[in-house]
Amino acid sequence: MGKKHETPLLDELKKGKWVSFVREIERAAEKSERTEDLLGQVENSYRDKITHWKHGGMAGVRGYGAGLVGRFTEFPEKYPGVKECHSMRVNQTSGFFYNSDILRKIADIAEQHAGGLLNLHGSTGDIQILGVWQEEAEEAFQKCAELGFDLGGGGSDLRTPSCCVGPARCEFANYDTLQICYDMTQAFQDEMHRPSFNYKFKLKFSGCSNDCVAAASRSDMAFIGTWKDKIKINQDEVKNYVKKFNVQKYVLDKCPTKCMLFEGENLVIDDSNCVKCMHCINEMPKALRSGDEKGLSILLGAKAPLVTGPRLGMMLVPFYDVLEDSKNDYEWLKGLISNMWEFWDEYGVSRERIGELMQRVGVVTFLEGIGLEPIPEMVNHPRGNPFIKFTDDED
Amino acid sequence: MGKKHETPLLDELKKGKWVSFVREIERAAEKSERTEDLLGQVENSYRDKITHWKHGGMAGVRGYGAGLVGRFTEFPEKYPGVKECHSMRVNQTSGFFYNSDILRKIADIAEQHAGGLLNLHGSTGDIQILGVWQEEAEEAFQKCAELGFDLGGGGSDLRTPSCCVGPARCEFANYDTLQICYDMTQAFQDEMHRPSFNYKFKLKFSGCSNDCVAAASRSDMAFIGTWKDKIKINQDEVKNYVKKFNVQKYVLDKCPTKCMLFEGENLVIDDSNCVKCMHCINEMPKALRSGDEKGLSILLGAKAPLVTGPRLGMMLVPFYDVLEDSKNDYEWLKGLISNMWEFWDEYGVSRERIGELMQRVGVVTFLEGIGLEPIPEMVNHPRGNPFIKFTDDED
Amino acid sequence: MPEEVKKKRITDIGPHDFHDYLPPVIKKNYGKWAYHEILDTGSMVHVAENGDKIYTVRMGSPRLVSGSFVRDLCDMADKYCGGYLRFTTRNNVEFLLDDKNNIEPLKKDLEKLGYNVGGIGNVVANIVHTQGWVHCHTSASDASGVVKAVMDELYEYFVEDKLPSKVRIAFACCLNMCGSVASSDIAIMGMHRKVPKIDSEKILNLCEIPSTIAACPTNSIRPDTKDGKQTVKINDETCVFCGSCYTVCPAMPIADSLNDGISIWVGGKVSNARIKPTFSKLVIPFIPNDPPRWPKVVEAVKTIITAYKNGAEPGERVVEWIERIGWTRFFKITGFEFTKYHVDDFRLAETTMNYSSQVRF
Amino acid sequence: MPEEVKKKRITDIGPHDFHDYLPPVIKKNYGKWAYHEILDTGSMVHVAENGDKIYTVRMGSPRLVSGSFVRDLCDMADKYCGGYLRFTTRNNVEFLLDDKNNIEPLKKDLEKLGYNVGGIGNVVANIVHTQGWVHCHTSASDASGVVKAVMDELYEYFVEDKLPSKVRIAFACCLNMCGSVASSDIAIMGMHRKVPKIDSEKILNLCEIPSTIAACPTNSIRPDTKDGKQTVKINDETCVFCGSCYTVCPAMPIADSLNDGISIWVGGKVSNARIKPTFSKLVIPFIPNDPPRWPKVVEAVKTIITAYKNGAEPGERVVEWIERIGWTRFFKITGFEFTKYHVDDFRLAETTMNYSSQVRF
Ligand code: SRM
Ligand code: SRM
Ligand code: SRM
Ligand code: SRM
Ligand code: SF4
Ligand code: SF4
Ligand code: SF4
Ligand code: SF4
Ligand code: SF4
Ligand code: SF4
Ligand code: SF4
Ligand code: SF4
Repeated sequence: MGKKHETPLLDELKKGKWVSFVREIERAAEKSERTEDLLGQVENSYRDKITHWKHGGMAGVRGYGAGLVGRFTEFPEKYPGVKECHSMRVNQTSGFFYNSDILRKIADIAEQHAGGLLNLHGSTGDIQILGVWQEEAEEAFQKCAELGFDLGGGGSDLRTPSCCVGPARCEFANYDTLQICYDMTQAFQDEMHRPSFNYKFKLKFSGCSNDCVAAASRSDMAFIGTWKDKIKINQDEVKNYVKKFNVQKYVLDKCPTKCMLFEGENLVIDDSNCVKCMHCINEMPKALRSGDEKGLSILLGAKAPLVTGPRLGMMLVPFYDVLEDSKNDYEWLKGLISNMWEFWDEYGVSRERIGELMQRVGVVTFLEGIGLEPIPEMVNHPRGNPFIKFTDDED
Repeated sequence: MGKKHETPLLDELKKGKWVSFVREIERAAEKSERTEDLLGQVENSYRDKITHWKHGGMAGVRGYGAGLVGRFTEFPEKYPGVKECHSMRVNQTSGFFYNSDILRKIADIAEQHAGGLLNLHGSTGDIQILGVWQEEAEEAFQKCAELGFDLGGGGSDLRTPSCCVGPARCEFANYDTLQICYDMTQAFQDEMHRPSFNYKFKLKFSGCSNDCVAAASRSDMAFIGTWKDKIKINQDEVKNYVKKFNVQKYVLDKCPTKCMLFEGENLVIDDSNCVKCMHCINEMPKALRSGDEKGLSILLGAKAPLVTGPRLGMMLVPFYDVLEDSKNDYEWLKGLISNMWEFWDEYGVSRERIGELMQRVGVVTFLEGIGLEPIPEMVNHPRGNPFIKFTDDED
Repeated sequence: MPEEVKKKRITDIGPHDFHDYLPPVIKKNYGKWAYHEILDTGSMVHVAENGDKIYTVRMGSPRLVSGSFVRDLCDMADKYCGGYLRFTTRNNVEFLLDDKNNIEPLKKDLEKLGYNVGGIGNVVANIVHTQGWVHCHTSASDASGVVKAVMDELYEYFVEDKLPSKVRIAFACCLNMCGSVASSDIAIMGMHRKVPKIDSEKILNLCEIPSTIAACPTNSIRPDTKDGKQTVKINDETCVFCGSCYTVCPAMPIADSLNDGISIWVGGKVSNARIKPTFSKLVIPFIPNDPPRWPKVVEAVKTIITAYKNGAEPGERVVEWIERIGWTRFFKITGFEFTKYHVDDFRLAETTMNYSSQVRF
Repeated sequence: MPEEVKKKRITDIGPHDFHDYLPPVIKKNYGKWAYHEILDTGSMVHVAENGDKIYTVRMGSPRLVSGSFVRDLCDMADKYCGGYLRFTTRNNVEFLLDDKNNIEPLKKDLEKLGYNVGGIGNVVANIVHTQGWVHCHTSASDASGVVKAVMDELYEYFVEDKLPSKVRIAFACCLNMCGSVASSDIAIMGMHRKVPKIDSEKILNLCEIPSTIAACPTNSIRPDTKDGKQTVKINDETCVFCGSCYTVCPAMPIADSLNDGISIWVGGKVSNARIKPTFSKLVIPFIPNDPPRWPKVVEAVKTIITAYKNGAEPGERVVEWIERIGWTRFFKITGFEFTKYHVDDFRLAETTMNYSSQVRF
């Protein structure tokens, strides 16, 4: 079977040991003819060292303002198969768990109604089906929906929430990341499908401060599991680790607050000074476990650089008892989120992420706006400059 | 001898173990009558909880724009002795060394031509003689001058340079702080006495990074002694210290780069990773000494909070071989200083300290302006945001 | 009636409930895992409080995959683990086995099919990345191609555990940073270097001028008129080529064949283990695009990995190593040049300077 | 001729050459000191490479001193050390002895005269301070009085070595911070809390309006006219009472008997030993002026010193202790209230937040 387009440059990327995306595009093209033109267009970019996609153009399904990213080639004549080449964002399962049955069905849809290509997964977390044409978008969507999969977020809306593997397969999880991710996604379907925010808003859930879903570096609201009480110590297992490696050097000396010490052979932790960094637990999972009073911290405002510079998540709520709140259908959390969205709606400007708003109006004003008190956990240190705005309530 | 003014509040401050400034004002008043009114005015402030000095008013000596700080009372009728109450700033000796002979003569001047009160020393370093009247300023000045003491800086000029005790009485000194402080003061007499800068400019000299004259927290240009080569180790003395205290815990573990270790009983330092913080030398002065290749670092831009916030000194020149340069009458250093003053003169605005100018125009522009290259020593870390201003010379 | 119900459009149902796809042993021990052990770079075991075990076999993925790829996975999963599998947050595939004896056969089968087993432990993890020339209009470089070239070179570090700690590499084809590279051990990022062109013919149709102006981080855009029509102008002196204006306004294209390329960043970290999360820092401001295999980018990444491997102590992430030896030495060791571009000049620039006399010589 | 020469005005001669005042043993061993030993809080010895020794006896000073005080020092210096003495950078007096046997007699004589011997080692050093109501028009509080009250209370810490490390306290009577309090272990600072009054009658005479406007860190000052005359107005909502406008414009007085007072700051550091220099941080935003002895200020400082003494490890400066235990605990231990004022809202505020999940419970 002859190739539609010669791709000498891309062919170079079939060499080497790492599995090749070029090979994948080719395999997709075997099933979905239009993707031959994708190969051609990408080869063209490789030659010209420039993208050949046009900016903008609409794509979508009825009643939804999100879920499809429109994409059109600059060269519709040359590459008619990608005249339209939209991506459909299909909301993944919590923790990315699947079975072969469902995955094959999704592959079917990708091959039958799109370019046979997928991103598993998009950077936000969605299953992305690439190469969708507008005319078949609705059908592809409904086929996904029949499998129980709705579309994900896009545009100025709540983006598809995502979480780490958590309690499903990780002993470190301090709360049920998968469940709350699912529950919140369900609770905010309207906010996901019908963009009406100033800009995007992302939620991610990590079961502990290892933050395996990188929540605090890329979601407006990051949920990081933690505990309030003492680390549980199995002294026998500590002794086993001591036989295996230099626990003093690699664990105790690296504790950020140096709150651990050996009393004889026994490990002692000053838990009041532990910052729940996970390091000791990571190094000695058999010997140490987080406490019983589990919950999560909420960090606010992480985002990419544009416009005012990159941000990491800032400590907003040191301890949220998610288990308790889930019994009331997350009343407290939903209240907090809706306070934030209202404040953002009222005071934010277009294309201003919530972290940027907080920065612009000032943390204290923001806290007042959403109904939280300033507490020392929020700061690295109190102010170092003397420009204090005393208010009259102080007299 | 009855008191001119009752001072029940100030009298409270004669109680207690710490030597009392109220007693000092009283003793001054015994010699210089006018100072009785100072007591009265200060008591008045203690009653009213507010200062009673007027803002501004001129005082000075012929041909000098600096050296006297004018001060007038709000209540000249009530306190005629402090109708005028100027401070004369007399340039201290390097390292604040005196003998009884000269100090008595300075006390004479203070008693005969002022309020008999002194600050030993002002925060910048000057001997301050308080309570001078304009009419006697010239005579007081010339009497100081006859003793070999000129006036110090004030206003928008080079302020009186100052230094730590350095090689005179400290084993840690890496260069001659007293000599260069003296030499620079002499070199810039005109810049000190005749204000023509945008704002004040301060020079301070510390012999090592302990920074005992707090140069890097309060002088536009801070000179901090350092060395380039290896710390000298006396292993016998190390062993003596090991007998006295936990050297591992209190020295090695506190080294900021953890670049020291014991090989057997011998202390080994990875000097390439030593940041010359002085900690280990401070703790074991008998065992450790800085290297032979001595010099100093220059830090730029420290200042008080107004207007754009407080600043600490920023690393500008990691190593300056002051001994070598002093042989050429400090040609290099004077060049650097004059480049800075020219740049400041051209691009700075009134009441803008040089650190604020650097911040406003950007460090790279500032460095180009004064003829230095950007180097990694200047930064805590390279930029973390992607907003790079590529220039055409890059093509 | 049933006819109608069947035809009813399904909306707002959210994602499929994950419970349906949990393997039985996970369902049973959900939230009751006691500890894990890494067996090798391709497999690990999690042990439940009751002694139950789940074995994970991890396999690399290019993320941009065909339906056939998916079917390969499914076949393997059916053969070895009751059809259960998951993807990781870094786009790897994880097969979830309850029988230890299936680990080696599965690995062999995967390798036979040309897949890469590895990625667990002190390895270079799969490179998180973005669309590039395959799908995005903003890209300053391709994504998948660069990632492929780099991973070919670093292959040994995916399959063997021989680094001091985890190394997370991420790629983003423009400053929007969809690959969330901002906090990676090594970040590779597409860079534009030319001021956007302004298509004054189309701008009024395609763009909202006030929001275009607001999009600029350096306030470089001003309203203008050309031939009597409203348009904008850009201050060349202050534009930092970020492409933010283009993102909101298609009439301001910024991509440029000759001037686009790649920058390299180092020392970011997401986890809170030991030290706090931190951004990656610039180390190479620009490498011209050199498809298909970007040799200089590959070389730069390799240089960093090698220096890190030789210099870091066990357990030190890249940033911990660099902070211990200092940035001056990092530049010395790697041979990368420190330039004016490395000195921050954006909004919070002054907080990045060295306010101390602490330096290494 | 000789008559004329004698009368010639002396200018631009700089300070007296310090060499003239160095004791002989210092002259001889200048730059050749080998090490020092602290003998007690009042004395130390420096030993030269050749074995020569210089003994230092340190004595506290209120800094604002009379001629008689100076003569007392001179008498002591004549009696015990050939007339040689110096002052320290923190305004203490140091007698420079070559005979060890003179140490104790000198100390006794000083104490007999009512002076305080101490200040060396792990002590509260002399408080660096400023003019206050004794000389400055800007002051929000007195300086010497507060310092006296605090030092009376902390006296034991000046004469006995019983702290984990040095504690440097500084006082400034306004935000100009002449006492360079910005980086002190404990900083005490006068604060205004009312918007300056504008004397529109005098402003044109006394002030330059543009530079007055430029002086404001928060851009709160705008040009205005009143009764046809040029003046300024202040935005009450944004003014932070810094007094910068008053410094350049006498027609904008800010001092206020009822509303001025004192703030307390903690954890600054100047030396580069171990950790880098750092600013002091706010702990008590405001304590009303309460002369003559400012009991609440004294109590606050004492509370900090006591908490530090009990909590810090040997060798830890205040900031090192607080960073080890965390600010949350610092507030808990001292009982000081954390308020909205503690959260930075100035120019670089956002860099002071906690961007991590690391917290203590
Ligand atoms: C598809 C995806 C990249 C991928 O290859 O996976 C993607 C693709 C695009 N992103 Fe993104 N972003 C994707 C995840 C991210 C992430 C990562 C994340 O969500 O965890 C980020 C960084 C985190 C953040 O939100 O700050 C991200 C930050 C951006 C930004 C910068 C936002 C900012 O506030 O700075 C833009 C620009 C914009 O929104 O205008 C952007 C815009 C875009 C656009 C829509 C291009 C544009 O200029 O309008 C891209 C469409 C490309 C295409 O044609 O396929 N994308 N984008 C990811 C979404 C897939 C999914 O739903 O799973
Ligand atoms: C006398 C002295 C305080 C003392 O009690 O020792 C002093 C007194 C004044 N300072 Fe100061 N400063 C004195 C050392 C300092 C220092 C410390 C230093 O030099 O090491 C600083 C902080 C370091 C710095 O320069 O940033 C300092 C930062 C200021 C500032 C703020 C400058 C800034 O850039 O933020 C001002 C305001 C101004 O210049 O307009 C100021 C202004 C003033 C004025 C002139 C008041 C004014 O608003 O114009 C004060 C006169 C008081 C008086 O009537 O006696 N003074 N001033 C110190 C000079 C004595 C001497 O020559 O030895
Ligand atoms: C599978 C996955 C979660 C998921 O939901 O998919 C996962 C799983 C585990 N992580 Fe993770 N991490 C996963 C992404 C991450 C990320 C996010 C990322 O890379 O984008 C991070 C933050 C990275 C960072 O800090 O920049 C992350 C930081 C950690 C850490 C902290 C390491 C450190 O010292 O900084 C640990 C602890 C450790 O390894 O000792 C950890 C530990 C673990 C453990 C050992 C937890 C456990 O007991 O099961 C798991 C196996 C580790 C391994 O791969 O060596 N995981 N882990 C993700 C696998 C990604 C991959 O395919 O490579
Ligand atoms: C006399 C004096 C220099 C002068 O020219 O006058 C001086 C003299 C010495 N200093 Fe200092 N320092 C002097 C002000 C300072 C200052 C400046 C200040 O306080 O304003 C600092 C910076 C303070 C800060 O970091 O905030 C200072 C930070 C140090 C340090 C670093 C301590 C640390 O661990 O952070 C040392 C090292 C040590 O003590 O081990 C030191 C060590 C020393 C030694 C041991 C040096 C030596 O070998 O001679 C001297 C006796 C120490 C003592 O008093 O215990 N000196 N020293 C100053 C005495 C001030 C006073 O009367 O109390
Ligand atoms: S974030 Fe914590 S709980 Fe979640 S997978 Fe990673 S280590 Fe496990
Ligand atoms: S979790 Fe982190 S802070 Fe807490 S004891 Fe362990 S290493 Fe220390
Ligand atoms: S700064 Fe260094 S050299 Fe100067 S007195 Fe202090 S310790 Fe000695
Ligand atoms: S001077 Fe400081 S950095 Fe250098 S070895 Fe000593 S303690 Fe370490
Ligand atoms: S990083 Fe930029 S170029 Fe790449 S997919 Fe995202 S928006 Fe497009
Ligand atoms: S590329 Fe960026 S900096 Fe340049 S004009 Fe556009 S938005 Fe502004
Ligand atoms: S700190 Fe303020 S009030 Fe005190 S002397 Fe300096 S300028 Fe005057
Ligand atoms: S007191 Fe300070 S903030 Fe208020 S108007 Fe004056 S300069 Fe501005």
